[in-house]
Amino acid sequence: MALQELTYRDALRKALADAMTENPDVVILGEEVGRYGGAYGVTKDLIKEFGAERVIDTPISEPAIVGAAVGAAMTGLRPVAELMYVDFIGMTMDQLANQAAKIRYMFGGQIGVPMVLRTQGGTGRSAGAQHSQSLEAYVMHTPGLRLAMPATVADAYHLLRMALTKPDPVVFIEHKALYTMKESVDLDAEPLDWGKAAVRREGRDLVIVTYSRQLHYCLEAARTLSARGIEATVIDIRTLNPLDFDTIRAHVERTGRAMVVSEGVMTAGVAAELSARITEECFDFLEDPVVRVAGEDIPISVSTALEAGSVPGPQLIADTALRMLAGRVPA
Amino acid sequence: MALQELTYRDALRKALADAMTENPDVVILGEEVGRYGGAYGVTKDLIKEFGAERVIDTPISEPAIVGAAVGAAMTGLRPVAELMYVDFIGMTMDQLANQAAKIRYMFGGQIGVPMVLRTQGGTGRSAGAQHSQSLEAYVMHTPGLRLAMPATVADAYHLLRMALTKPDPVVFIEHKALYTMKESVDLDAEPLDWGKAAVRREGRDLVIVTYSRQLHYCLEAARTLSARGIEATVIDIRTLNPLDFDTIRAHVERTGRAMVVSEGVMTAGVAAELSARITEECFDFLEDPVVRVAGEDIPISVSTALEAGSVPGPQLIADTALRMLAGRVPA
Amino acid sequence: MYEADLRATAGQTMAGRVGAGANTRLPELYRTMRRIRTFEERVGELFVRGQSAGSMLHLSIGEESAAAGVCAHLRDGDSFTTHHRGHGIFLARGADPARMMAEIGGKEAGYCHGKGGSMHIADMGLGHLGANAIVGGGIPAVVGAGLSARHHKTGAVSVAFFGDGATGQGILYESMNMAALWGLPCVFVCINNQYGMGTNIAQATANPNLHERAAAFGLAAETVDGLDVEAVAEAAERLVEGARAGKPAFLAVSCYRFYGHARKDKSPYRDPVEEEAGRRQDPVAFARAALIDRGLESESELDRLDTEIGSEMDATIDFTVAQTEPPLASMFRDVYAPEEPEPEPVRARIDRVLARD
Amino acid sequence: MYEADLRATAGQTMAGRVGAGANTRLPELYRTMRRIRTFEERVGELFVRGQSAGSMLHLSIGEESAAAGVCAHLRDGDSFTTHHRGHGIFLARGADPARMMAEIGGKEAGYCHGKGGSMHIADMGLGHLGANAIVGGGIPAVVGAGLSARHHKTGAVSVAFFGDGATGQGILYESMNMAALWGLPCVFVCINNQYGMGTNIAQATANPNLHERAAAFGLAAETVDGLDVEAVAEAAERLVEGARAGKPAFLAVSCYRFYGHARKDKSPYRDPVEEEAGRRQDPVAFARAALIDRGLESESELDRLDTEIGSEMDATIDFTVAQTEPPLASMFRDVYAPEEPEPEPVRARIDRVLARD
Ligand SMILES: Cc1ncc(C[n+]2csc(CCOP(=O)(O)OP(=O)(O)O)c2C)c(N)n1
Ligand SMILES: Cc1ncc(C[n+]2csc(CCOP(=O)(O)OP(=O)(O)O)c2C)c(N)n1
Ligand SMILES: [Mg+2]
Ligand SMILES: [Mg+2]
Repeated sequence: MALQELTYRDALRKALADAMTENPDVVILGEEVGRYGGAYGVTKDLIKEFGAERVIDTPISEPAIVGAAVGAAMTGLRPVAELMYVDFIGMTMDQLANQAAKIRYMFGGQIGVPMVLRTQGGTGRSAGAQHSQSLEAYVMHTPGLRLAMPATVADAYHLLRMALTKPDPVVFIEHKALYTMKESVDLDAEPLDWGKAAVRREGRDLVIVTYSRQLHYCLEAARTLSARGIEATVIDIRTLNPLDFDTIRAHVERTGRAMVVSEGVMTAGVAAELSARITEECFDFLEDPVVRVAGEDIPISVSTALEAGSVPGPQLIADTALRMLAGRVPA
Repeated sequence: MALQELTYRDALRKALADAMTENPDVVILGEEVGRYGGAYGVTKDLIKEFGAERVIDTPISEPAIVGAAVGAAMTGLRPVAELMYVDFIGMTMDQLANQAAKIRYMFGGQIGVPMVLRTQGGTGRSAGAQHSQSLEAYVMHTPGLRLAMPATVADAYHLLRMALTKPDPVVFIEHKALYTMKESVDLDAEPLDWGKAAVRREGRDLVIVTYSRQLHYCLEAARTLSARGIEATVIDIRTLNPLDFDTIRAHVERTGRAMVVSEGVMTAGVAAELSARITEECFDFLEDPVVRVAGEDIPISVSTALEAGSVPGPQLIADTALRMLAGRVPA
Repeated sequence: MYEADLRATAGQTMAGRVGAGANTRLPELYRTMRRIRTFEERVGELFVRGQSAGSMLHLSIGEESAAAGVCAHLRDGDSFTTHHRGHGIFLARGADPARMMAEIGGKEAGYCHGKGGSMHIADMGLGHLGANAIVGGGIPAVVGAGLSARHHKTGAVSVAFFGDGATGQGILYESMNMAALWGLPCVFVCINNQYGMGTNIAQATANPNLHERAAAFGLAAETVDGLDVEAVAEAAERLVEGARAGKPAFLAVSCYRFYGHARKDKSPYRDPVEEEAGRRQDPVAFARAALIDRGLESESELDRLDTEIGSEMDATIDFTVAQTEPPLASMFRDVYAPEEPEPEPVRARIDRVLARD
Repeated sequence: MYEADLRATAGQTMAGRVGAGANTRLPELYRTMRRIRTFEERVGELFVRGQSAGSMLHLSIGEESAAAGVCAHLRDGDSFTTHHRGHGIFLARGADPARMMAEIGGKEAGYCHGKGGSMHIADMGLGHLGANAIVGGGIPAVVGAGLSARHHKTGAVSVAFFGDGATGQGILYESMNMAALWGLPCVFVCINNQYGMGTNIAQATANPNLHERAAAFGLAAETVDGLDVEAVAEAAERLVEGARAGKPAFLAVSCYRFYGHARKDKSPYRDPVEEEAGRRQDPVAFARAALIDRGLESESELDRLDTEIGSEMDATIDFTVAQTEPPLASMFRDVYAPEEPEPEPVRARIDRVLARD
C-alpha cells in the first residue's frame, strides 16, 4: 500500500494513463486533449506517452465527437470522448441520447456502446451562463446512460478506471472547482463497488444525500452542525446511474430526516428524483418532508457575487439542517 | 358563443391561422410545414393562405431552425419554429437552452426571445425509440423556457394563442396520439389564465396530477374508480412552466393523497418534480407517499405490445389508486 | 501518384464494362436489385395486411442501384450505417430477408427481436452498425469505425448511407471534415432521390451539386447517375478503394423516389408528369434491358429469376405473419448489458411503495 | 449581371484606394483599430489587477482589421453576433468602451449589468445581438435576423463574426445553406487567426481554404489578408452590399492571434519563430506606416492620437474599478420578462417548507 498525495486532476490523468497502458484499445478524443493537454490539464502529456493516434485532437465538432465515439465503441475501441464543458452537451444530446443510449436496446441486444464521455461542470470560475452549468439531470433522465460524478481524489481515479471497464456508455462529469484539490490516496486499494454510495460521515440526526463538489460543502456544514450538537450522516452517491438507493434508505430509516443537495437547478433536477424516491420508499420513517437544497432556477451570472449566490453553499446547507432540527437545538 | 366540433389538429391549425391573421409578424418555420402541411397536418394549407414567406419550409437542419427562430425573435418577428418530433430536441438543446433560454438573462434584460417551439411527442404510433419519447423534463429543467402541453382541443387552441403572446420562449409539446381527438369547443370563450391548472374532475379521495395525453387515461381511470366508490380529483397542469402549484396544493391538502402521472420516463422526470414539490409543501396533509406513475426507465420499442407496455395506461393508474385506498374499498 | 492509381483502376473497370464479356458483374447486380425491388413491394403488402409495426415504412424502390453498386465493393469486416430507407442496402450486403421482414413486423424473430423495426435494423455479423430514424444520425459513427480500422489495421472501410435530406444536417460536414483530416477509410454515400419528404432538393439548397461540398472539405467526391448500376459500381469501386488507401470519399447517386415518403404518403406535392418521368429512371428495368441487349441473359431466364425471387420474398411475409410478438418481459432487457440488473418495472416499484403497511 | 455589378463596385473602390486621396477611409480605420488594440491591452491590465470577472478574457489583438474593415460597412439597423473574442467588433461598431470594460469586470454599470461578462456582451441599440461562449452558437441568429429584414423590408444586413474554429461546427453550414437558399441579407465573417485554442487550422481541417466551403453552398465567398485593413474593407463592402441585394456572403480574414487563447494561456504549443512572424502581421502597424508613407498623417499626429486613445482607455479601467457589483437580488431578475413573477429563491422555498409547524 502506497499513499500518494495527488490532485483530482492528476488522479484523473493517472486513471487515463493506467487504463491506456493496460488496454491498447483505449483512445481519447476531444478538443485540445492532445498537444494542449486539455482545457483543465487532465490529459497533459498523454499524447507524448501514447501518441497522436490514441490521444486525438479533434476539430470543434461536439456532435461528431460523440458520434465518432459511438462508432468507435461499436467497432472495438474503448473511446474516452471529452466535452470541454458539460454546457456543450446540448449539441450532443442526439448522439448521446438517441444513439449511444439506445443502440443496445434498439438493436435487440446485439451490441453495446462501451464509451466514456468525460466532461466537467459546475460553478466557481466566473465562467458565465454557458460555462457553469450542472446538467447531470439530462443524463440521469436518459435510460441507457450511466452517470458518475466523483467528489474525491480517490473516486476520480477509481470511478474513471471502473467506467472504462463498463459495457454501457458512461457519462463522467468532473467538477471544475475540484481539479486542484489534493488528497492523500492509495490507488492500489480495493475500490468500493461501482454503483455503491459512500457514507462519508455518520450521524444520528439527519441524512444529507449529495454528490460532486457539494459533498465538500455538506461536510463543512456537518462540521458546523456538529459544533451545534447536530450529527449528520453525509452520503456521496458517486454514481447517479446506477443509484445505490439501499444505502440511502438504510440511513434515512434510521434518522428519519433527509436533505438532498445538488448544484444543478432545483426544478426537475437530480434533487427532485432523490427527494421523490426517498419519500416513496421511506415515507413512514420521515419526520419532516425531504428538503431540497439545490441551484436556483436561474442561469449563472459572470459576476462572482451572483455566481456564488446561485448555488448552495455550506451556510445554506447548515442553516437548513438547523431549521429541520429546530426542536432539538438550543436556540 | 359558437360551439364547434373540432379536432386537436384543427384547433392548433386555427390557433396558428388566427394568430397569423392578427399579427403580421407571426411566421412559421420548420421542415415540411408549408407545401406538405406538416408531418401531422397541423399546418395544412397555411402556406396557401399566408404565403411562403410566412410559412417557411426549411432544410433538415434542426439546430439552425431553432437558432434562426432565436435571431428572428430578437429582431421583431414572432416565430413559431416546428420540430417534427420532440425526439429531435437533442440536436437543438444548445440553441434552446444556451441561447433562447439565457439571452434575456445574460444580456441583463435588454431583450427577450419571444418564440414558440412547437413539437409533438409521446407513444402510440409504433414509431420506435427515436420517435416516441416524452422529453418535457429536459425543458422543465431549463430556467428561461416556458413549457405548455395541451391535453384538450380547447387548450390546444387557447394555449397556443396565448403562447404566441408571451414575452419569453415557449416550448409547446403536442401529443401525437391526440391529433384526431374531437371535441366540441367554444373558441371565443374566455380562456383560463395562462399558467393556471385545470381541475378536470373533483373527488374527495385522492388527487391525480397529470398533463397531456395521460389526462385522458387518468379520467378513464377515475371513472373506473368511481364505479368502485373512489372519487378522484384530476388536475391537468397544462403549463409545466409556469407551474400552478397553488391549485395542486389546495386539492392535495383536502384529500391527503396524491398520485402524479406522466408518460415520460420516471427517473429524474416531471413526475419526480411534482412528487418532490407536493411532499415539500403538503407533507403534513399526506396520508400516503406521493406515488409516481410514469414511463418505464427504458427506450420505446417499435413492437406495439412493448410500446404500450412502456408507458402508463388507465389500468395501471386505476390499480395504483385502488391500492392507495385499499383500506377504503371493499375487496 | 495516388490519383494516377485511381485513374488506372477506373480505366480498367471501364474497359471491362464496355466489352460485354464474362467479367461483367451486371447479372449479379441485377439480381441484387431485383431482390430489393421485390422485397420492398412485399413490405408494402405487409403494411396493407396490417402486419407491419406502424406505418413508418420507407421503401427504396427506384434507388436499388445505390445499394447494389456500392455494396458490391464491400468486404467482410467492412461496416456501414444507413438512414431510415435502408432495407435495400442491408439486403445488398447479404441480409436474410425473412429476418428483416420479421423485424419490420415487430416480431421476436426479427433482427432486433421486434425492438427496432424498419428504421432500426442492424446486424453486427454483416457489419451493419444500424439504420437510423434520425436524419443524419448514423453518419458520424463511420468516423469512429474508421478510427477503429486505422487502430487495428484491419483495412476495413466504413460507409455511411444517407439521403439528400441529410445534407441539411451539420453533422455530415463535421464528420466529413474529420474523415478528410485524418485520412480515414470512410465513404459517404448520398442517395439523392430528389426528395426529403415533400421537399425537392432544389427547395433545400441553393447548390444541388452536393459533391462540391465534400470536395471543399478535401474528400474525393463524385456524382453518378443511378439509372446505370454499372456506373454506380464503378464509381463506388474507385472511391471505396481510394478510401481504403486513406482518401475518404463522397458519392452522390442521383435517382428518383418512385413512391411516397412513407407508406401513407401519396406525394400530392409532386407533379404527375415529373413522377412519370422519374419512374422511367428505373435502374432495375435499365439493367434488365442491358442484360438482354448485350446477350448476357435471355428474357425468359430473367423471368424465371424474377419469379424465383418473388417466391423467396413471398415466403418472408408468411414467415413474419407466423411469428410471435416479443414477450412483454423482454421490454426490460437490453437497456444495459446482460450482466447488469434490469430496470425495475414501474408496477413493481409501486407495489413496493404501497406494500409498506 | 449581378456579378458584373459587384465587379464594377469592386473596381471603383480599388481605384479610390490606389489614389491616396481625400476619399480614403484609412485614417478612420486606423483610429478604430488603434482603439481596439488599446482597449484590449487595458482588458489585460484589468485582469492583472484582479478586477476582471474570471480569466476567460479573449483578446483580439492582431485581428483589428476584421472588426474595423467589416464594421465600416454596417449601417444603423444592421445587426451582428460575435464569438467569444468580440470586444474589437463591438468597439468598431460604436460601443462605449467604459460600459464594455465594466461588463468585463462583472459590474452593474456594464452593458449587461454584470450578468454577461466578456463573453456575453450585447447591445440592442447598436444591433449587437450578442457575443457567445458557445463556438458557433451565435451564427444561426443572423439567418433569423435576415428573415426579419426580408419580412420588414428594412434593407438591413446581419453579420455573424466567428473564428476559424467555428468552421468545425455543423451549424455554420446549416446556416449558410439557409441563407443561400433564401437569398437572405446575411454575411458570415470568419476571423481566421490560425488557431482555435492550441489547434492550428491545418490541424483542424484537410482544406484550410475555408471560403471554398461557403462557395459550395452557393454563397459569394472570399478570403482576404487581414494585414491590410483597406483590403478587408473593400472586400467587406463588396460582400455586405451584395448581401443587402440578396446574395449572402462569406469572408475569411486571415490574421494571427498575437497572444494566448485566453489571459492565462502562454501558447506553449506555438513555435516562437512562428509567433514572431505572426506578430509582424500587424494590421495596426501596417496601417500606421501606410498613413505616414502616403502622407495622410504625420508620425507626431499619430502619436498624439494614440496618446489620446490611451487616456480614453485608461479611464475605462478607473471607471470599472469604481463601479459596484450588481445587487444580489438582481440574480432573480431577467430570467423572464419584467412583467412575469421572478423565480422563488431556494432559501425562501425552504423557509416556507420548514415553516409549516
Ligand atoms: C433529425 C430528423 N429530422 C427530421 C426527421 C423527419 N424525416 C424523416 S425522413 C425525412 C426526409 C429525409 O429525406 P432524405 O434524407 O432525402 O431521405 P429519403 O427519405 O429521401 O430517403 C424527414 C424530414 C427525422 N427523422 N430526423
Ligand atoms: C461549443 C464549444 N466548444 C468548445 C469551446 C471551447 N473553446 C472556446 S474558444 C475555442 C477555440 C475557438 O477557436 P476560434 O473559433 O478560432 O476562435 P478564436 O479563439 O481563435 O478567436 C474553444 C475550443 C466552446 N466555448 N464552445
Ligand atoms: Mg431523399
Ligand atoms: Mg481562431
